[in-house]
Amino acid sequence: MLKKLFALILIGGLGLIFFQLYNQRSRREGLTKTASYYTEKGPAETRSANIVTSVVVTYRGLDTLGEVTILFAAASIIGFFLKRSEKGSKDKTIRNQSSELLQTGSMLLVPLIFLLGIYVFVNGHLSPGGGFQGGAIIASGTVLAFLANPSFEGGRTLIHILESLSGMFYVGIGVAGIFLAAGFLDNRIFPTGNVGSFISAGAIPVIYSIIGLKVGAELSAILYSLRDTKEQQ
Amino acid sequence: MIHIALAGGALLIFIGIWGMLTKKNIIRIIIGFSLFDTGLHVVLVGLGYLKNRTAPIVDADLPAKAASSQSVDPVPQAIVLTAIVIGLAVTSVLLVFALKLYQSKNTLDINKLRDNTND
Amino acid sequence: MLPVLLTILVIIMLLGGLLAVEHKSLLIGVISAGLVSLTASIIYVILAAPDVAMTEAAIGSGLSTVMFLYVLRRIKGDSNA
Amino acid sequence: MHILHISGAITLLAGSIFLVLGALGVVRMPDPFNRIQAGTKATTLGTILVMSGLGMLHPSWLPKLFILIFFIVITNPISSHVLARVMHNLQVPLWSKKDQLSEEEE
Repeated sequence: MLKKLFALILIGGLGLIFFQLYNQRSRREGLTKTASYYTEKGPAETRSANIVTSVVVTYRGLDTLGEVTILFAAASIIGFFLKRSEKGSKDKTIRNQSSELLQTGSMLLVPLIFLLGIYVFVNGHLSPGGGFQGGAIIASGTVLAFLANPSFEGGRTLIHILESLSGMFYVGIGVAGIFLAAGFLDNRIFPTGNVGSFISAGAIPVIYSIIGLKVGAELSAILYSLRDTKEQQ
Repeated sequence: MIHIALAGGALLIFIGIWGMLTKKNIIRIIIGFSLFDTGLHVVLVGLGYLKNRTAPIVDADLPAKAASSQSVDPVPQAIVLTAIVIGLAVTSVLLVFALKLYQSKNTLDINKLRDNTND
Repeated sequence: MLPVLLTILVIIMLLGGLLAVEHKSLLIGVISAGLVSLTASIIYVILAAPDVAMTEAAIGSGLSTVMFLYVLRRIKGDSNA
Repeated sequence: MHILHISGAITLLAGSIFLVLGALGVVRMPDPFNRIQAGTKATTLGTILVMSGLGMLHPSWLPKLFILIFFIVITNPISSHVLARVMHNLQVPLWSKKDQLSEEEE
């Protein structure tokens, strides 16, 4: 078939290009200049034990702001395209009532999952994890609530409030960095401590918590829209 | 070790491209896109790996003074961290477009979607 | 030991990718794409990137699969090719 | 060397044997219900044994391991119950051709 042959030729060409790039790449023993700056100065300047967190939140904080904006745009597009089904047709969605065991178990597990998400993004400067991971864990807790109870409606207004407020606070803390510290999204507007203790990294836990709430709210909003689409006629 | 990860990521990218180019079902094309995404992330993280070094987190095993000589490159990890979330956003938008297309045309085959003038 | 483990994981990942693209049923394709993300997250742990591994495990194999399944539920019966 | 080391290693080995048997059961069993049985019971016991073995080797990890065991003990039965319920709703054919659950209901 001509189409598959064409695809194979294209993939073969791409493979050749990749192999050439791989052969020509200089074998490096140490870090690049940017990376060695981040790893050398990162713990001293931001007081964050996790260097990836200091890169994401402080040194490249503007990128993260743009990324959160993209997520907001995606959630808005999806909410715009998938209108909610009418209130009258609600009885159609509960045709498969889930079992007692699943409902009771999810009532126990959903708050624990939310707690785990909050733990992950509050400790983002000390251990692996942070806003994105915590937000995703919160959204998976929302998925469990949906699956256990197909007509689950709680938290819809809370999600919208969290979306707006966390975006506003994120930019607000960034602007506060201009006046109180060295620049936009600088974390030294709050007192810093020793590397490794809980209250150490200035504004990083606050910013990462805001990112976590924002990501969790956006992903939950996307899941709400996907669940509430109209059934196919 | 880096060679294995790079080769695996590159092959996964090729599988994704193969799926995007040869399949006709739109959902299948989106699956190919997400495989492409994952392969790209594996290649990026593999490029940042350095032999015999640990994760870039300062703790008992990695004192802050030795961080630049004993940890792997943190920059690709930070990039991939945001790229995964953006990939999820893009995938969900693609899925919603496929769903709306199916609701208006009642098919997912891209060959049958080609002209809509004589409907 | 570690390179052997990495090779096994890469082979599982590639087989999952082939299954995701080539299997007849869309449902199995979606689940295999989730498997690819899961093995990729273990590969990230071996490549000393625990942050990325957590993100991939939560987002790639959890939420992304759930979104695919929600869309597949709306497109019933028309899952050939 | 130490008695804790030896017992921890033995517990780890037993747990991994149970995990392998569970995986073998998932591959070899004839119908989905039997697979759920193998994949849940053997896996729960194997994971708990692995966790306790790790706890003997590293006593400082014990609190986190207890939390993990708690979650596994809660989530594994729920997920297998949901899987079995979905199988029954979809009327997946049984291996033994005799549905004893529906006979009892009649």
